[in-house]
Order: sequence, then structure tokens, then C-alpha cells
Amino acid sequence: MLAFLLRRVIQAIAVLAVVGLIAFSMFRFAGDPVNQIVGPDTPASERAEIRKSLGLDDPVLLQFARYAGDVVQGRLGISYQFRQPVSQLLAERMPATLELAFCATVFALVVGVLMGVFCALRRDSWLAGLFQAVSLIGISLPTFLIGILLIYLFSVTLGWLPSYGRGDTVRLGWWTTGFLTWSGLKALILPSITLGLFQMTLIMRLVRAEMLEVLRTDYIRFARARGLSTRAVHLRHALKNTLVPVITIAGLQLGSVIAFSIITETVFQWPGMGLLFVQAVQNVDIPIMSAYLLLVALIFVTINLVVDILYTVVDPRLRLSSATA
Amino acid sequence: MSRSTLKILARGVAAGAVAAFALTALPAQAANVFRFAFQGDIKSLDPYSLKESFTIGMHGAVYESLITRDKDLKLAPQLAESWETPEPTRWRFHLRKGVKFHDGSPFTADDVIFSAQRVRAPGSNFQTNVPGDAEFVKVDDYTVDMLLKKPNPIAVYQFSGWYIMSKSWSEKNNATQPTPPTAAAPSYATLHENGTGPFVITEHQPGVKTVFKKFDGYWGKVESNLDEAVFTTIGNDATRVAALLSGEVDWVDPVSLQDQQRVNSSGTATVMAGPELRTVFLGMDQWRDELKDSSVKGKNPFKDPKVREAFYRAIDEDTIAKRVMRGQATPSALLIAPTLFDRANEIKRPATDLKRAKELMVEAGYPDGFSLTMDCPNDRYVNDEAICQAVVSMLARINVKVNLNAQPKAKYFAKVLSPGFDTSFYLVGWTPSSQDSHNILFEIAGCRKPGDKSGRGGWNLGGYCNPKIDTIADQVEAETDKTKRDALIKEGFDTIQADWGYIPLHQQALAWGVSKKVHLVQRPDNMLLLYWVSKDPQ
Amino acid sequence: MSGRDIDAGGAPPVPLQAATPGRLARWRDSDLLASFLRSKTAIVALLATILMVGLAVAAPLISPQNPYDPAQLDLINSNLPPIWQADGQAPFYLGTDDQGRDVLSAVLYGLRLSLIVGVLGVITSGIIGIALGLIAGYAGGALDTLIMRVADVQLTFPAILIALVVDGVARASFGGALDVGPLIGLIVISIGLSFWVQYARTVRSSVMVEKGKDYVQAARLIGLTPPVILVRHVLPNVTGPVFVIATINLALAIITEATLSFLGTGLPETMPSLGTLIRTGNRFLFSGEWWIVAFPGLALAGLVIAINLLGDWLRDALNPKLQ
Amino acid sequence: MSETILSVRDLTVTFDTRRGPLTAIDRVSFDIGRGEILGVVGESGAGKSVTGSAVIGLIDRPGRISGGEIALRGERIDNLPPEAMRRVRGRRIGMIFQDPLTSLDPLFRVGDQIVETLRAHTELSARAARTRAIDLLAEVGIPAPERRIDGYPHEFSGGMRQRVVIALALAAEPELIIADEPTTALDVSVQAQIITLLKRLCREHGTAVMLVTHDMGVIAEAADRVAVMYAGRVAEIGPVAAVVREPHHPYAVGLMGAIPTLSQEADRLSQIPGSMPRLTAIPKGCAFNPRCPKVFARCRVERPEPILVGASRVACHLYDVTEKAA
Repeated sequence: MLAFLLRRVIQAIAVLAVVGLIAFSMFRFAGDPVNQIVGPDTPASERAEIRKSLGLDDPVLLQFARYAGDVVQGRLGISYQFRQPVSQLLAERMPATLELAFCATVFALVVGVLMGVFCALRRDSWLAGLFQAVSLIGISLPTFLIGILLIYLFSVTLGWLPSYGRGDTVRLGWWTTGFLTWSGLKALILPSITLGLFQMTLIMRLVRAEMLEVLRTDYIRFARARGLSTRAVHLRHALKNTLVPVITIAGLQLGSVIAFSIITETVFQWPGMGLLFVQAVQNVDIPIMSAYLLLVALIFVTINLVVDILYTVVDPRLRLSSATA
Repeated sequence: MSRSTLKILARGVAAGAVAAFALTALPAQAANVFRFAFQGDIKSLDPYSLKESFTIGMHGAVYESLITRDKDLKLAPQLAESWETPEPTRWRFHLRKGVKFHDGSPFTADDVIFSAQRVRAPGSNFQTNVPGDAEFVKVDDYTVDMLLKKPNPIAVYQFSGWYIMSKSWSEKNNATQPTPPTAAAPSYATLHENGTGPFVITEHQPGVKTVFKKFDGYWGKVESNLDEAVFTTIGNDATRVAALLSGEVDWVDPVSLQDQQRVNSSGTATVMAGPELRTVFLGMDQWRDELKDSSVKGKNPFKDPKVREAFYRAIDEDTIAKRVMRGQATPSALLIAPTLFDRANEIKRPATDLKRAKELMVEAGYPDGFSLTMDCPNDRYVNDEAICQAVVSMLARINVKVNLNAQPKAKYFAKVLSPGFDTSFYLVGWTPSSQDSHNILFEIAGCRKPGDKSGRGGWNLGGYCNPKIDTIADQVEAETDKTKRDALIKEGFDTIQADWGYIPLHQQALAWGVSKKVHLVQRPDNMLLLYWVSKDPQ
Repeated sequence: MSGRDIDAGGAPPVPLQAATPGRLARWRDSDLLASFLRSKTAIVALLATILMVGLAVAAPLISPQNPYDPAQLDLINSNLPPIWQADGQAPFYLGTDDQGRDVLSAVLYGLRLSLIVGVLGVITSGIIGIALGLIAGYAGGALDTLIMRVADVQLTFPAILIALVVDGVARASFGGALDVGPLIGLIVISIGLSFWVQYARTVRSSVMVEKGKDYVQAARLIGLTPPVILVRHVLPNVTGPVFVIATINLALAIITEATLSFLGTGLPETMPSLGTLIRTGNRFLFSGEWWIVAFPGLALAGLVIAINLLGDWLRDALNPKLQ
Repeated sequence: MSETILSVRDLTVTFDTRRGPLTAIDRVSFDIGRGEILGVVGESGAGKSVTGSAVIGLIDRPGRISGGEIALRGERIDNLPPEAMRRVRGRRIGMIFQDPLTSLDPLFRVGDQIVETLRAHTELSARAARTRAIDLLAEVGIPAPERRIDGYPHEFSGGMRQRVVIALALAAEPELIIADEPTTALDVSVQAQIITLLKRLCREHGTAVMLVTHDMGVIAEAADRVAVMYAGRVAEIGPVAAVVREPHHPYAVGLMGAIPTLSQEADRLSQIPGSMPRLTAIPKGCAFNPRCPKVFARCRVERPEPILVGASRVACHLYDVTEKAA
């Protein structure tokens, strides 16, 4: 187990290094940051000077080496537009993104699993058909359009839910949370649905297909032949077996949930890292862009690792230690 | 996890929630809070860091300048009670007494001298707001002289953007220099303010939210009845309008053109659509000997005034103003807004004439037209990309095939402002920062010369050049007699038009969405100034 | 005895008989066509897909207007509602947008572009993924590890991030305006680079199963080279799952292109795909000019749903366990 | 014959498909007595497993019992409501599937699966159920049951898993066990052990067994009586000695020739050319007539009813006395 972990950690570091290099070398092409730093009537000579002092004239590899050195020492640089340490900006924005991603994932998992189970168990009912049809909307319309439609319906027309932002937040140490206020909870609803809809559809369809397959397995037939109640057969045996692959997929999807929050955060003006990233792209704020991509890579690699570990916990067949029982 | 642990946890969460409600519920009740949203954000609280209208306006709530501009954009006293020019190169300012900074320290001449030095230090984006060669001299604690090398009638025209900072506070917090973009650590002044204005900033999360509160120790009377103002960035057009329509915010800027009718019919909010100072125009590369990305090889069609005239006459600005801008634009003959130049209405816009345009193309030797690339921002000006698209289809009628390269402003400006000005045909909007025509004649229409560090022609991206303009610009700068000065300016603008040097399109209208509960002042420079904002109490 | 019992390492014996109802079902559904005809959804989905592909192919012939030709756009005709509303005008049956562009024509041409981008994107990702999967699975060892770790790196970057980066690089290196051809190429590459991992993983695992089988060993013994073995013998065995992934990815690719246009890296407004049309159209939602976004939205949703349903059916039909 | 445990009369199972109903089991009748093992043999697709599923009430849609009766100790069970039928399953009828590797839920400990079954049918406390589970494991010959009870299925070998499956089937002391190819998936050496175990347990508990297999060797070794099925019908049924040694139905005659191929799939019988018809194309008259070496005109028209021939009942016109007389 320790060797396994160690190997994964080394791989993770390699992945991060490669992501860093790719991201960094490509950002050079994303536009000229100097125009964002200074106002429009700054003379060209001054622009050139700033460009030089930022080291933008140096070879890419040198710039990267300098950057990597800083990152290792925990310095992510200063944002060009905010004139603040990137690490501090990201730390401020991270709770918003993580809370949103968490709610979206919970929404996707709970609703997706429930609907998927229903569709598998009552596969011929009209409601199952309806669920499947409705769920397709989640993957057939772009996220941003769904978000705007939700705002139009629930904020503008009905006036029930806020259209932007996190509402009131409560500070717990360096973390800010929207879970503890009424307005904070209300503000989470629409963005979570928007962000989670795609995953929900995915999970629902996965659960349905997986469960249909599990229901045909011998051990489910055997469980029924043993006279177990339908409830026990479906919810104990079938569901648990269904969830093993679903956990993997859902876990791996968490990385893309965080990435896709870029869109949701833009639509709902959610003050998270995705919004920061989009603003950074628009303003060619290279330190933020690099740090964001590194962070996403880090989160992803971590999730990957956790999912692997979780997998062995749920599925006894993969438990290495039990092989000698 | 056992059941009892769960219970304890649940209780803990519930208690936390109750406490949080109690904390957040209290201050919101009594205060008169103005909530407002803009498409961009307040990037830094350092008043010398970024020259951008909205940011300057926000800084204006907490910082003050010697001379400000009133509701009609006329110069007005603020921290200077009065000023005079005893001789053409000496300006004397009499400072207001009894003014306190937000940290309680008094405002004196030392702060002015300090600010004059700081605003012109490297890293400041406002270096040109104060004449670079001016020397500031303290006469006494409440009198300051500004000594110029040569007479300059408009020396104080940009003073309204030069906010006065506290010397002692800046020294104490190690913020005596503007935060340069290359700084390894953020300056204290980036995140904190200490002005003399009627509001203080109590919370500032860059890119998220900024909270203003009334400053009780303010020296003057304030029109505003606000206790608190909360600023949020909302970048997405639809979300911003939704927030206004649902009553979550009281003010938004901008309201996109197509949503204005919806806002006006909402019953709770209206669109304030005054004329803006910014002029949107098209520029043509008259510099290169061969256009980039064009079908014409070996020569530059834009060097022929006939081609420039053909373009001018083919583009139907009236239809653009009516359809693309939905009437929210004023077609313009000049590169400057008419409010900024008194004789503006004497210059008329040449009429759109498709037939003449086609003839001109034949005369110029391009009966079958040609192709070229047009650069256009898609997130900078009102409906910028739509305007460019309309231009493209209008030019198609004189057989000019335009490849439209519409990009976000970061990429767009990076391209057109790159050394060598990489563009053949482009759209730009311009507000003279001095609010004076000289700026146009100097920066937009002045000849570009390699190695020239004066900044002349700095935004003349197409390299239009008529030496006569440069002569006029220099005369305008030194001329103190308004009539003579206006005549010179008019001659300059006439020359640009006769040369078909630029294609001015329009002044776009401001588009503030304002709740009916709110009363405020809209100036053509598009600055929201909180001290003129009032809100009906609940 | 117990010693042997504990050792559970051996492969399970292949069951000689499936449960009887399954076998019965397979009798009935022994061929794809029969299963297809049995599924009403599949028929409807296929008809819808064919219809839309047909419309897309025939767009230049049946559209009232060429929405890409700026000379045909007239601002006078801008913002007209669909024909059945009070101000509607022929031939703008579904109304016009703010440039006077006919919505019907724009949808037809947009369908075409979206399909082109989607299909090319899927083909690109398929080629990359299958090639790498075959190599990784057949070669094994260090090469396999390398390819799979690259896959991990790639997974870190969702399509939209890759596209933002690729787009930035390309625009900067080519400078100036990109014609629609290179732009489509860019988006196709972005999609190709985002979706190949799934193919690679599927193909790799199939190859690892297949390569131990007798026929591959036999092919090796008679002296066939690895590429020949891979392409001629192993590849045909993985077409089923690859085809299923391709169908579902096609829908995903079309949606991804639409999302990219929201972030400003999609196709230009002058050459709109369905995604671009929705992005520009959603600005007009609040103003009541709903037709600018509604029709492209319906077309996109219809296309994606139809393709998805086809993919679902295909997956079920090709999966013997689900019959 | 002793007390009848299971009595099946004219059982008919139909699968409703879009091409119309298909009859998978066509008027099948047989009895099983207390402590008796009835072997059911036939080729793949003959309807053996469907018969077993029908008895325990596990015919899944689109299949259904469309005719006949199933009675357990004289009490009809084919028309019980689902919940009542559930209580019969496991409690009164146990079932053993062909593949021990897939019969156990891989995510649950072996003991938990036994305890769960016990508690579904008895009032035992969790502790008592666990003790009983250990006893059961010991009874089916699992060494060190108090330790192995906490193992997961993948930690057991195939033979051991089949023992666990048998323990599960026996857990609630059912009157009848349906063993559907219980040894097919096992090594030859383990097959004999399992069959012996099954036989011993049934003798001890007096349980009736319906042993479904295509392996005549297993039948010969274990069964008391045997039913030969072909295309959803019983061709011949009788004491194992009679049917094996002296088969009457031409199909049974062919089938018995396959006994020496003990461990092999008897899918195609070398002695009989052709293969079993698809359900969609069952010939008129006797289903076996296209392959029958002794076919005559009546076989193509009229379906033969079972006739008592010696100790067996045979569904063949050859043995119809009236036919012989003609």
C-alpha cells in the first residue's frame, strides 16, 4: 500500500511539472499583459520598459525556470491586475468554488442516483421515460444557456432566488462559507443546479445502465432466490454493486466539475476561482492563469488518488491486504 | 459515525447557523444601502494605479482632488478653495482648511506636494494628469504654487483625476511610491484607502465586492443620503440586467441596448441614456507601403484618399445608429464629442452615398474591389462587434471583402498596439482624458515619428499624417485666447475631414440601469459618483 | 484442499450457458437490424439525425439567404420576428437577428458547421486515441506507462481549458484574422486533444485481452508484423465500443464547441455555428427577441438528443449482457 | 413413492415478444417426492432452466406462466402474490445456480449473506443467526468456518464457493432445492465432491431436489428419477435406472449415447443429426420429428401425449398401443 501511494505521489508530481510547463509556455501567446497593466495613453517606450522589467522578453525556458523556482518556494507571484499575491487571491476564491462544486456534486449524485435507480427498476414506466427525456436536456443545451434560462425564470420572473453572487457569507478562519446564512444557501441553488445538471445526467444514465446490468447478474437472481425482500435485493445488493463504478466516475468528474465551474461562475458572477481565471484570461493575467491551472491539476491528481483509495475500501476484491487472509 | 455524534454535529451546525443569522441580520435593517454592479471591477484602491473611468469615479468617493468637475463637467473647487494664475507660468492654489483624512490626520500643503511627486513617479498611470515639468512649492500650510516652464492654459484640466493622498499615512505604510506592476509585494495602498472624501471603504475584495460607508468626519455637506454602498462586479450582460430587474441591485452599467426596453417596461427601473464623451471611429493604415493580409500587393490602397472617401461614403452610419445601436448613438462628424468643443456643430458629416463610393473605387483603380482584414474588439464598446459586422456588410456593396477579426479586448489591443501597430483597418473608441480637443490633434491625428518620445501620434494606429495638424496642435497647446484657440481647433478638424483621415462613427449613449428608488447624477464622462447618489428609504 | 481453495487467482471458467431468458432474448435479437426495428426510439432518432444531416448538407440549396455573405445582410431587415408574428416578413420565416441575418438560413448553415466540427473532432480524437491505445496495449511496458501518464495529464485539462490555450497559441502565431477553415481546424484539434483518452483506454484494454488470444499468437507465428496484426486482427474486435464512444462523443463535441463560443474562442459571429448563434442569441432573451436564440437552441438540442439516443441504442444493442 | 413435495401439472411458460408469444415450456408435468432427486436433462435451450425458474417463481418479463399448476405439498404456489411467493423462496424452496463464482454478491461477506438469508425467513437474533451460519458452513464442509465466515467470496475457491451457495440454499431448511447445473462450472474433481455433498444433505434433511443438468453422468450418479426434456416438452420421465439403461423415446436413446462424454458439453449429439429447433420454429406434431430416425406420418401432425411404458412415461407415438395395433 505504501509503495502504491509513493508511486502515485511521484507520478502526481511529474504530472504537475508537465502541466506547469505546458501551461506556462502557452500563456506567452495569450496576449500582451502590459496593455492591461497600464492605461491606454501610456507611451510605447514605457510599455517596453514594463515588458522588460516583467521579464517577458526573456526566453520561455528561463521564464519558466524562474517561475518554477518561485512556485517551489510557495511564491505564486503577484497578479498583474489586482497587484496582490496570487496565492492570497486564490485562497479567497477557493471556498466559493469548492462549496459550489460540492453542492453541484451532491445534487448530481443524489438526484442522479435516485433517478437512475428509479429508471432501472421501473424501466417501462412513463415516469422513467420522462426522467430520461428530461435528463437529456442536461447534456443537449450548453451550460450557459441553461444558467441564463434559470435566472430568467427563478430570479426575474418569479423573484424567488438571487441571480448572482454568494449572498451573505460567514468567515470561519480563512474560509468563507455560504452554508450558514439563508441568503447564502439560496444563492447556491441555481448555480449548483446549472453546474450539476450535466453530471447528474451522466450519473443517472450510468446508474441506470449499470444497475440494469447488475440486476441481470447471478448474484441478484440468487439473492431473489434466497427469498430476500425486493427492498434488500435492490437497495442493498444491486445498489451497492452499482455504485462501485459510479463512485469512480463521479470522483473523476469532480475535476471537470471544478473546471466547468468556469462557465457557471461567469454566468452567476460566482466569486470563485473559475471567475478569477476567466477574468485573468481576459486581462492576460499570467500569474493567475498559471496558478489556477496548477491548482486544478493538483486538485485533479488528488481526487484521482482519493478515488483509487476509496475504490479499494468499497470493493473488497481490490483490497490488497486481504489477499493473504 | 454513530448516531449521537451526528446529533452533536447537527446541534453544532444549527447553533452556528443561528449565530450567523443573528450576526448578519442586524446591520442590514436600519441602514440605507445602495447596491450597484458594473461589468468590470475596482482593481486597486491606489488612486494612481489605473486610469479608467469607473475606477476613477469609485476612487472619487473616498479621495478628493484640488480641483474637481461639477455635474456639468465644469471645473469646480474641492480641496483647493480657489486658485489663480498670478503670472502665466505660476498657478497658486489656496487650500481648504479643516479637512481631515479618514485616519484623522489634517490635510495640508505637504500632502499636495507629496501627491504631486507620487502621481508623477514611475508606476503611476496618471503621470500626464499633472504637467511633468511643473514644480510644486509650498507657500504656507494652506497655499501651494505650481511653477511651469511654459504657459499652459489647460494645465489643470486633468486635475480632477489627481487625487490627494496623505503624506504621513503613505510614509507610515510604506506606500510612498505607486505600486508598480512588477512589485514583488503588494502595496498597502492597493488594498486600503485614506482619502478625505465623504465615504470610507470598509471592505475590499478585488473582483468580488467593495463596501463603502459614510465618513462621519467629512468636511462638507453631502447630497447623498446613503449610509452604505455595496459594489459588485457582474460581468455577464444578462445576469447584470437580471439582478437589476429582480431588485437585487439598484444600479447597473451598462445595460445592453437590446435590454433597455425590457428595463424601461419593468416598472421598477429605468435606463438613463445620456450622451457619452467617447467617440467611436474607424482608422485605416496609411503608413505601410503594402497592407497586411490584403489582396492588393505592392501598394497600399489606403494611401489614396479616394479609397478612404469611398469607405467613408459606403458606411451608412445613420443605419448603424438606428439599427445596431437601436437609436442609442449620435452620429458624429468629429473625433471628439460635441459637448467638448463649442464649434462642433459647424462641421457636418459627409453624406452616405453608395453610388459615389462605387465611382470613387473605379476612379482609384479598384472596380472589382479588394480584400483586407479588419480588427475589432468584441467586449470593449457598446455592440462593438455588431458595428464591425455591419461595416463589413456595407463594404461588401463596394466589392470590398473584409475579413473580420473580432477579439476580446486583451487580444485586440495587444495586436493593434504592438510595436509597429499591427492592423490595416480597425475600430477604436476614444475619450480625450483632458476633455480637450488638443488631445485628439496630438495623440490621434498627430504624425507618428519613429523614436519620438513625446507621445505624439501615440494612438494614431493607422499612421495618418498631415504635418499641418502637428503645427496646429502645437499652436493650440500654447494659445490662451479661447476664440483663437477654437478657430485653430476647427481648422485642424476640417483638415482631418478633408483628408478623409479617419471615419468617425458616433458617440455611444451611456446606458445606466437605475432603480426608480434611486436618484443620481449622470455625467457624460460615465463616472458614477456616490456623493450624488440618494435612495428613498424603505 | 484448503490451500488450493484460498488461491482465487485463476480466471473464472467461462460460463457455458447464460441464463435462459437471456438466451431467448438473443434468439429474438440476433441481429442489429432486428433490434433496431424493435426500438421505436432508435428509428425516430435515426430519422431525426438523417433529416438534420440532410438539411445541413443541403443548406446552400434550400436556405433563403447565404448568412456568410455580408453583402446579403441588410440592417433594414434586422430583428424581424418569425413570419407568424405581426411584423414577420417573407422570406424570413423564422425571423432575423440584429444584423438582418435570416435565422432559418443561419440555423441550417450553423447545423452544417456544428456537424463538421463535431464529426471532424470525433475523427481526430478517435484516430489519436485508437493509435495510442493500440500502441500502449500491444507494446506494454514503458511505452504503455508513458502513454497512460500522458492520458492522466490530458485529463487534468478539460476541453474548454485546452481550447482556450490552443486558441491563444494559434491566434498569436498566425496573427491576424483566421479564416474559418483554420479556425475550424483549431477547434477540431482542441476537441481531438480533449477526447482521445477514452478511446485510448478502451482500445488498450481490449488489445490487452485480444493479444493473448490464439489467433494473435498464430498471426505472430506466421510472421505478420505488429502493425498488420494490430490493424487487421485486433482493430476489428474493438470497433464496437469505439463506435459507441464516438457517437456519444459526437454529441459532446458539438456541445463543447457551443460552450467554447461562450468563452469567445468558438467560431466567429460572421460564420456562426449553432453554438455561436446561441451565444449571440442569448443576449436577446430578456428583450423578447426570443427567436434569435430559440431556433438554434432547438436545433442543437434536437441534434444532440437524437445522436445520444442513437448512441444509447447502439450501446445496448452491442452489449450482449444487456440484451 | 413417498409424500409428494412438488407437483407440476401442464406447466406452460410463454415469452411475449413483439413477434408474438413464444412458448418456451409446453405442458410439462412431473412430481418430486420427499428426499427424492429428480434429474432434468436436455440440450441447451430445452427449457430445463426455465422450468426451474418457473417453479421458484423467478420468470422475468417478458416471460410468464401462461398455463398449468405448480403445487408445493399440495398447495398452489404459481399464483401466489409476489410477497407471499418471496416468503416461499429461500424458506420452502432453495436454489443453487450453475456458477458459484457469480452467485455470491462480491461486496458482502459470506457470513453476512447467510445471516441475511436466515433473518429474512426466521426470527433468529443476529447473534443466533451468526452461530447458525457457522454451523451451516461447517455442515457443507468449509474448514475453519468461524474464521471463513468473515471472508469475502473472492477469497474462496470455486468449489468452496459452491459449498457456500449450498449452505445458503439450505439455510432456512427448505423442502425443495432446485439445483441448476450446480457442477457445470467446476473442476471435474470438485464436481463429484459437490454432488456427494448435495446427496448427503438431502438425505439427511429429507429435502426434495430438482437437479437440472445437461450432464448424463451427473444424473446417473445422483438422481433417483430423470426427466428428459426436448424443445420445452418432457420427452420421457422415469426412474434413472430405467431411463439410462433402457430409454424409449428416440431422443432419449440418442441422449444416452452421450453419457461417456462425462464432462463435455453435450450440445450436439453425434448420434442424432440436426439440432434442436428455435422457439420460433417448433415443428408441428412431435417437436423431435425432423431429427427422429423413426419418424412416421402421425409424428408430423399430432403431438404425442405421455404414455406409461414400463416404469417410464414416454411422449412418443411409437409406443401408442393403438398405433401398434394399426
